[in-house]
Amino acid sequence: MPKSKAVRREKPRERFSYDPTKVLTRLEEYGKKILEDIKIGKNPYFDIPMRGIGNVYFDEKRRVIRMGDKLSRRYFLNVAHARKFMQTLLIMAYVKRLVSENKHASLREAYYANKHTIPGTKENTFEDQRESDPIIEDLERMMGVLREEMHLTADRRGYIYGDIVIRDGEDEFNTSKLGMGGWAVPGTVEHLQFVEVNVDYALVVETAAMADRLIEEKFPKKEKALIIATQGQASRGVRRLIHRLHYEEGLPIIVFTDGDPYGWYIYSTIKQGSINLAYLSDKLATPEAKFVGMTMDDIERYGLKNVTEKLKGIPPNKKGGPTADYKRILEEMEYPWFQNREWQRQLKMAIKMGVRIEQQALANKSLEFVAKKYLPEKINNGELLP
Amino acid sequence: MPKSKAVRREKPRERFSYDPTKVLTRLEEYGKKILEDIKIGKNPYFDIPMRGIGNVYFDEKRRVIRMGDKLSRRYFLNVAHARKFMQTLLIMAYVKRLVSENKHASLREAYYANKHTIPGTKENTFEDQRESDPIIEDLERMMGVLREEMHLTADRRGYIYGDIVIRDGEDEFNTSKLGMGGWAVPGTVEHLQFVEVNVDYALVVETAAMADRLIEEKFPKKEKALIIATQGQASRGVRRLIHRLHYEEGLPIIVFTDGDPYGWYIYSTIKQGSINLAYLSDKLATPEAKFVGMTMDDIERYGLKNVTEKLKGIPPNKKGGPTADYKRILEEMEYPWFQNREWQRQLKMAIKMGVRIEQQALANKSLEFVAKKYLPEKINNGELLP
Amino acid sequence: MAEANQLFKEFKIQSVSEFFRRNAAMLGYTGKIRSLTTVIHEAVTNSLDACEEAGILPYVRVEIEELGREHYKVIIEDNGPGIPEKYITHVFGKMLAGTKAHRNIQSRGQQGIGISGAVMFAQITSGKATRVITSTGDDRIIEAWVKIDVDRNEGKIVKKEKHPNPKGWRGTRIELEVKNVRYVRSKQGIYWYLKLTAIANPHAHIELIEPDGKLIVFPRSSEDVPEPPVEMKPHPRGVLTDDVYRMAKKTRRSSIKRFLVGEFSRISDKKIDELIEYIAALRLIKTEKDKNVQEQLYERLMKGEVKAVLRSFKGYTKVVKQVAKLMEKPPEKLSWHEAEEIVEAFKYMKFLAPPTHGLRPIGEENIEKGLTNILKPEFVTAVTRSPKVYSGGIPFQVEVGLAYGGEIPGGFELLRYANRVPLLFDAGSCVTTLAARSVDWRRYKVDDLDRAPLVLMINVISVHVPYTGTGKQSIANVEEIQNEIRLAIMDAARKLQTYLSGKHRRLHQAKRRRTFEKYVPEIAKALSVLTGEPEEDVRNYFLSYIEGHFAAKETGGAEEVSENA
Amino acid sequence: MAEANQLFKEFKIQSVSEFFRRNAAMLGYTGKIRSLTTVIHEAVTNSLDACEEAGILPYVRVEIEELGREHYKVIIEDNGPGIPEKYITHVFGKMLAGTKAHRNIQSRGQQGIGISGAVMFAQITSGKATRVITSTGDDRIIEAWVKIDVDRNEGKIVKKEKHPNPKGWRGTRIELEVKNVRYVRSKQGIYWYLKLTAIANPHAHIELIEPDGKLIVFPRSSEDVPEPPVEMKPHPRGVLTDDVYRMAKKTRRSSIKRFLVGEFSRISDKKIDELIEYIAALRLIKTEKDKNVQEQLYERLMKGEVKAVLRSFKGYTKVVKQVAKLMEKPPEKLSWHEAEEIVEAFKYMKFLAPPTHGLRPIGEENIEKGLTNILKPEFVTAVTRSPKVYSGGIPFQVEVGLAYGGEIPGGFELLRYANRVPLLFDAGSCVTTLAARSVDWRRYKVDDLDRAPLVLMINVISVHVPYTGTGKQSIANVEEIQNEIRLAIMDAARKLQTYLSGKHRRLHQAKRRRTFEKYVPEIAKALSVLTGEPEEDVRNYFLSYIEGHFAAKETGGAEEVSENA
Repeated sequence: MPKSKAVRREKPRERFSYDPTKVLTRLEEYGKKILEDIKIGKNPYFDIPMRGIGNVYFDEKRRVIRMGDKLSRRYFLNVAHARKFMQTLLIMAYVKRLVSENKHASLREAYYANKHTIPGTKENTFEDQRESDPIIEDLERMMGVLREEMHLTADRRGYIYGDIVIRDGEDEFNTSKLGMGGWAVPGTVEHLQFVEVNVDYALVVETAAMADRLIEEKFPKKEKALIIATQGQASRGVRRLIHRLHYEEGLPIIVFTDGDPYGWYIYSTIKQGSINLAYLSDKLATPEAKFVGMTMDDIERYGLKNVTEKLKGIPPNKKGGPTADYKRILEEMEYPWFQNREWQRQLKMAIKMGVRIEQQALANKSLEFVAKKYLPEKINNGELLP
Repeated sequence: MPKSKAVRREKPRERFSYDPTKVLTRLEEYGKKILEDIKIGKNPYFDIPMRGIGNVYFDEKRRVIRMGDKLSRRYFLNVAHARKFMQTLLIMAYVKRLVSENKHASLREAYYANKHTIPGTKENTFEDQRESDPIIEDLERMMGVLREEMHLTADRRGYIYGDIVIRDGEDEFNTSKLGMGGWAVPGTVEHLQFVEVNVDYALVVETAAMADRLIEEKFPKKEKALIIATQGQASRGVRRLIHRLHYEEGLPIIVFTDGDPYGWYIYSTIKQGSINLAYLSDKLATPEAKFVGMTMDDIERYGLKNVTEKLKGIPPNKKGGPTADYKRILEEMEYPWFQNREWQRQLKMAIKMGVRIEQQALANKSLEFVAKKYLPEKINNGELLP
Repeated sequence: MAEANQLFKEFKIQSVSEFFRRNAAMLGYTGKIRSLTTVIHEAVTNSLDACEEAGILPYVRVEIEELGREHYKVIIEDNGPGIPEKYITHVFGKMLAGTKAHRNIQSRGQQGIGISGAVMFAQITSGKATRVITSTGDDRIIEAWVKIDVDRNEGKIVKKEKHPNPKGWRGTRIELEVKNVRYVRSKQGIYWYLKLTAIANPHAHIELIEPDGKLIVFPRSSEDVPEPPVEMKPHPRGVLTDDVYRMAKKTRRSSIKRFLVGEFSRISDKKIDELIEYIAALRLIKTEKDKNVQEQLYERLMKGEVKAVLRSFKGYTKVVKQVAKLMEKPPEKLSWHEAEEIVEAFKYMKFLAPPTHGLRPIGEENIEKGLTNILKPEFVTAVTRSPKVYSGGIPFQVEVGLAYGGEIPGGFELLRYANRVPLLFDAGSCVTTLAARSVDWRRYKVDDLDRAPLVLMINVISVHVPYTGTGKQSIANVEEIQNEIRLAIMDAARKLQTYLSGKHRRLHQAKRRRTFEKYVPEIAKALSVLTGEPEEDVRNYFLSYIEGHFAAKETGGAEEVSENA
Repeated sequence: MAEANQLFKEFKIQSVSEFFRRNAAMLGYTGKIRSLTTVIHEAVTNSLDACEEAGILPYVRVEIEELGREHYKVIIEDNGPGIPEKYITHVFGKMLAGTKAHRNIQSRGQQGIGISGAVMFAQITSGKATRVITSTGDDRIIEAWVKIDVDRNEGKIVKKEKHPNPKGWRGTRIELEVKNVRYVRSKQGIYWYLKLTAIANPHAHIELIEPDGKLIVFPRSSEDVPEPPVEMKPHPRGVLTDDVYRMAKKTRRSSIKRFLVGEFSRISDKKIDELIEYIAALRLIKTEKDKNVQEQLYERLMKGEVKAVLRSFKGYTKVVKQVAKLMEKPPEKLSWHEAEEIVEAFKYMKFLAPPTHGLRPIGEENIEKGLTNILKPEFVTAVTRSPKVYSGGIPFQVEVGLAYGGEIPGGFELLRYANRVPLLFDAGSCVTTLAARSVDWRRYKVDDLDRAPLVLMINVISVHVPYTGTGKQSIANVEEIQNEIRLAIMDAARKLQTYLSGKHRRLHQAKRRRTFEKYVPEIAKALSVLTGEPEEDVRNYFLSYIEGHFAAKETGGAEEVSENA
């Protein structure tokens, strides 16, 4: 089958540069400012961009979620702020050490490393990881750097399989030559280099079982595709990897999830970022990603009615509704990037039919069906949703 | 530091042989017996070993959980059995197709592939995956084969890193040459071959963050260890891999989990198998595995009191207790393989101190501490729990 | 400081009527709906009791006229024996006057307050006298307007007329005008009250005309007038010292012995001899100094070893003689202490269960008639248990009726009665509710009680129903009573179960067969894959096996053994 | 068929005492613990009332002796005015006799049943007469054993002795022997009851000797005997037709006008002129055929436009004259209908709020004394609201006391009173409970109400307390009353808040400073890492900044502005 334009590799648009000295310089600048304030008898503070829905907007032009300019000022001399002020400085000092020693730490390690009893009190610097995580998020927003750039790694999840050669430190390997297992994506991908890229596009797959199915059916080889298994919601590492593959290597990104509000949310996050991480859209989101399925149209087109499942919750027109799945779908209908005919139609259909359809339900036709018919047909005909 | 005897590689004890024709033959035998019964007017049935705690025992000699000999008879002509009888045959026929075509399917795919409306009714062959999963377990018990041997793959989770060379189909690769990411363990590991094994032992690590820490600290290279990250409870693939590495390659297995009832349960499952999967002990359990930490003694020895967390639930001597963590610890104290002085002491201490200690809490000392001091010291001195 | 004599200048005596005027709630006049129901209840109860005593098949007609906002005229007419002219003021105008309150008798009504309470309620809300029209069937009909002189607790006839009675009409019609009440068709209102009354009194024809003119008839379904309850002598285990003492003061018997034999049930001359021994033994035990020995003696006495206990004391015959002499005293000379001794001895002695001939259950047949007639169910059954005793000496009896399906809507309904009188309030704490809920209905094929089309009626009959409060709307959770109710319910439920099973058996057999047949195509396909045998053949093997099995069953009839592995 | 005359042969009249003997639960004799509390309550209430009326500082001593299993002797002695010999049988032996029941007066007790109920309860449980020793302070002490002749509702003195009274003792001591009761130190028992009574009556010295001989004293903390409540004339908005009608029959006034002016509060001669116009207007409005017009006229009347309404009818002056004439009739000629007209007109007219001089609150000072004295708290406050009116015409008044800390254990406690009498039962539905729970205590620095060492007392005072049931243990949720209670609680809680804030202010300032200081070492270390500046220096910068800030604050006093970003 001839390939459609949708899946042809494009020219690279950006080149990744990771400069640890930038982070170090910024940390020092903040420290010096605090010190100057206190010396002249001024109450020292940090200005931190506010988090949450109240401080994000959709950049129509670049089509990503962005952070607004609302600031919250965190003072030293304020009973409600003092503890957080101290915690912010503790984490900043810790990050400085990590980056200068070229070490990486998990969020939990960062918590434990900075937790200790404050001398002369029974109070700990951090009582709970729920105290340190938000401080790290604050620093990301405040300094405009990814936590990975501060050498704080997120939980890792996901793996890839396909004919690309990656350099990671001294190692070089082809991710299609690692057996069925594929290559596990680490928490931080900043340091990876793409040595060879012999695929036409990347297919991002929600479930490991479906990714394994495609590998077993030799789909990556036959279709010249890189399989990226997210294993649920895409981790930051995977999203950053997708972003880099798209912008640095020009790979078209095609997303393949379950046909349900959760699957569409996964797509939405890969494409546009999440509200929580709006400040990272520039580095984590890939607005040009496209969606291959599952769609509501697939149900009729491929005769899958038998293997749909009921949506959970109460529909909007019933008493007490909408709840659960129905509520999520209605929320998704409001997303700026779903403001187009195609998506509105899908989402409305889902509510009307009251069902969801899983990727693996395609196995009802036959095991090969997804790899031999469903995906090639839709992708090569460019039957993709925006 | 000189290595203790505990971690020296031993002679291989078994050689793995996977023979698909065995499964096919057994399936046919069952089918024929049913057919004979019905022809002579006898109510046909399956004899299925019963599941659950009532039908397992601890084999003191081989030190694994084993299935007892209680059978439940599933008839065709019994209103309570008929549907399950039909479902059992459906899955058997499906497995026959999978194995003969050398295809693999996930549990969910197996469910979808066999779900359809029974003609002339509104009833589906399977309404829910909760109906098909137990049938597959029944078949494992009945036929004495792993579900992986029936080409039904479990969810995959976990990755490995270390100087061993694996052959998976046509691919051959060294799992220490794949960058920081390591190699993702697939759902089925039956087909893997170990080409070269240049490590002294395998260190099974509960959290990905700790595995990544050890990789970053170059622990596998320095200590000649294979890191196996389970990412929580070990998946069947990982447990089968551990079993094979131990018995086929003679690798000592050392387990490193959080110091809490969940961590000890992970250890327990790797070592002895779980009650649910007692019938698979011979193939999944590794009774010779040892435990390095975290232990309750570590808290005092390494001055970690500050970074312990309270156990959840009500202690046994308080009103309403024991619940939650306390209850689990008391249950674990009853496990046959924990009937030794060392483990009883640890578990009693945990209840008395009322705290838990995480692997990552070691970061409170320094990031390097775990790799440079804690693990080498304990492992090379043979300070391991049985 | 004020002088005592001065303070007591204001000392006055209030009449009963005045007291109840101020405390109408004690009589059930509380809330606008309940007050109206209480008025009707008092009148209807009077009518039914009167008819029963006179052996008349009752015809009761209730009419509610709306005169204004929360202002009604209530008319109750019956075909009862009528009221003799000279008793009219007493019946309607004097509180605490009546024919039953002072007797040990099963009774529907309050104790002589009922209808005069209604008259008073009418009077204090509307200021109107109650109009009474009555005749005993002789040549005159009396028409009288009755008021209560609250200060004197006396009836007062405001106006009286006599009319000829050419057709020999007999009965009573009363008209009360009441204010501050409301007519609502709720479960605590009159419609519901009369419906429940009709169920429990299938021998009565009851009619209701609602304020909007709608006529509702609960027709008679039984032609038998129940026997009126009779007075029962108290049982020795059911009396307090005060009862014995007061009865002794009033009796006309010649001696304490004769008094006890004559005015209590289950006391014979022989029992008196036993009683003498027990009293003597108790007197002697009290002289024992060693507490442990004393305790043992009490225990032995409880076991009935009275003679052995007596013999363990020296000179016991003297004491026995003293007690025997006491029995010959005139009863009015009985002292409180002696009465106490008698009652204490009663506790140690064994008696036959109290007589129960005075209890008047509705009867299984009549309950079934009542339920069928009013509810039109598909299935009905009733259980009247034999009388039992609680608290040692108080007889009671339980009966239940159970109606299922037909015109009964879904949703379990419990109809509670005490002595045939519907209980409309305080259902939550009532022993009937507790008992009904404690039964595991699923065992009787009622899978979801709260949706089943099921009505359960429970009637608790006793001379002394143990109510939980002064409102007399809820029966206390006495263990013996709860047990009886449960047994009765379970008995009735078992009959329901049998009915439900029979109904579904045929349906069930066909469904069973279909259960097996529908899986055959699936099985055939799978077995064909597994064995290579043609699908069609496999299918036929299975179908003929099923055919053979069910054919054998039709003729053999037994359940297949093989299924129970 | 039985003849009516025959049936009525058994017709008898029951006495009030007989009625209550059978229905003792109506009087609070229900349950073994509660029955004993009721006995004490009746006696203590009598003592306190009598002392109050006589202006005596009460000394009340309660003694409980255990005579056997569930068998007690109860002794209540006071230093009250004593009871004149001739009233003894009435006070203790006749039910519904008393000095207050028939008057419109705030009263602690039941309506003349109280103490004779206790006597009867003793009699029917133990058979014993009640021993009364009393003297009015003259030269004789009367000792009398009183029983109730239940059949006649009369007191009977079984035995009487007269003793000389050389020391001029004055007071009353009564001894009752009761059975089937139990003494327990629970919240529904006597100890608790007397403790609550002592709190609400700081002018009384109350002692209790428990069965084990333990003496508990609740000493007097105020030397002022409260003024006895006085009778209040009823307010026009608080009466029913029946009240007006019956009062008119009894009055000695010469005309209806004089009767209304003389026997109701807030009715002046001028008000009668107004009343005449309203009655006339109402008569005329009733003649209007058009329902809509009629409705409008009623509305206008409600707005007070009586003259305009009258003028809208032709020949209205004739009607006014008729009504005016009616006012001149002798009151005994007042018909029910006319009484209805008067009461209806009352509803449209405006009156001053009812007089409240008859209400006798405990008073803020005395509540504080009572709480301090009995509970030994760290902080106490009280609020007595001014009297208000509910249901249009019934005056009531609310007061609350609040005690905090000190010897009060953790756990919120609500003490409920009606007319100073503790309410021990049915707390859940009581308006006081609802009001107390509806307050947002956290707003007053009481963060966890259920653990706070807090006692709240609420006393609701009224001639007519709206109880929820015949048990009189719970006050109905009347909106006006709930609002008053809430306002009172909030007022008291505000004072508590001020106290709690003051207490902590100094502590707070030091704690604040420490909050900042404790973080300085951590901050210094981190900033040193970030900037390279020596840790010691950084620490000093911060410490001197804090020093300067708090110094400025001490002198300046204002809150730092900079903190509120």
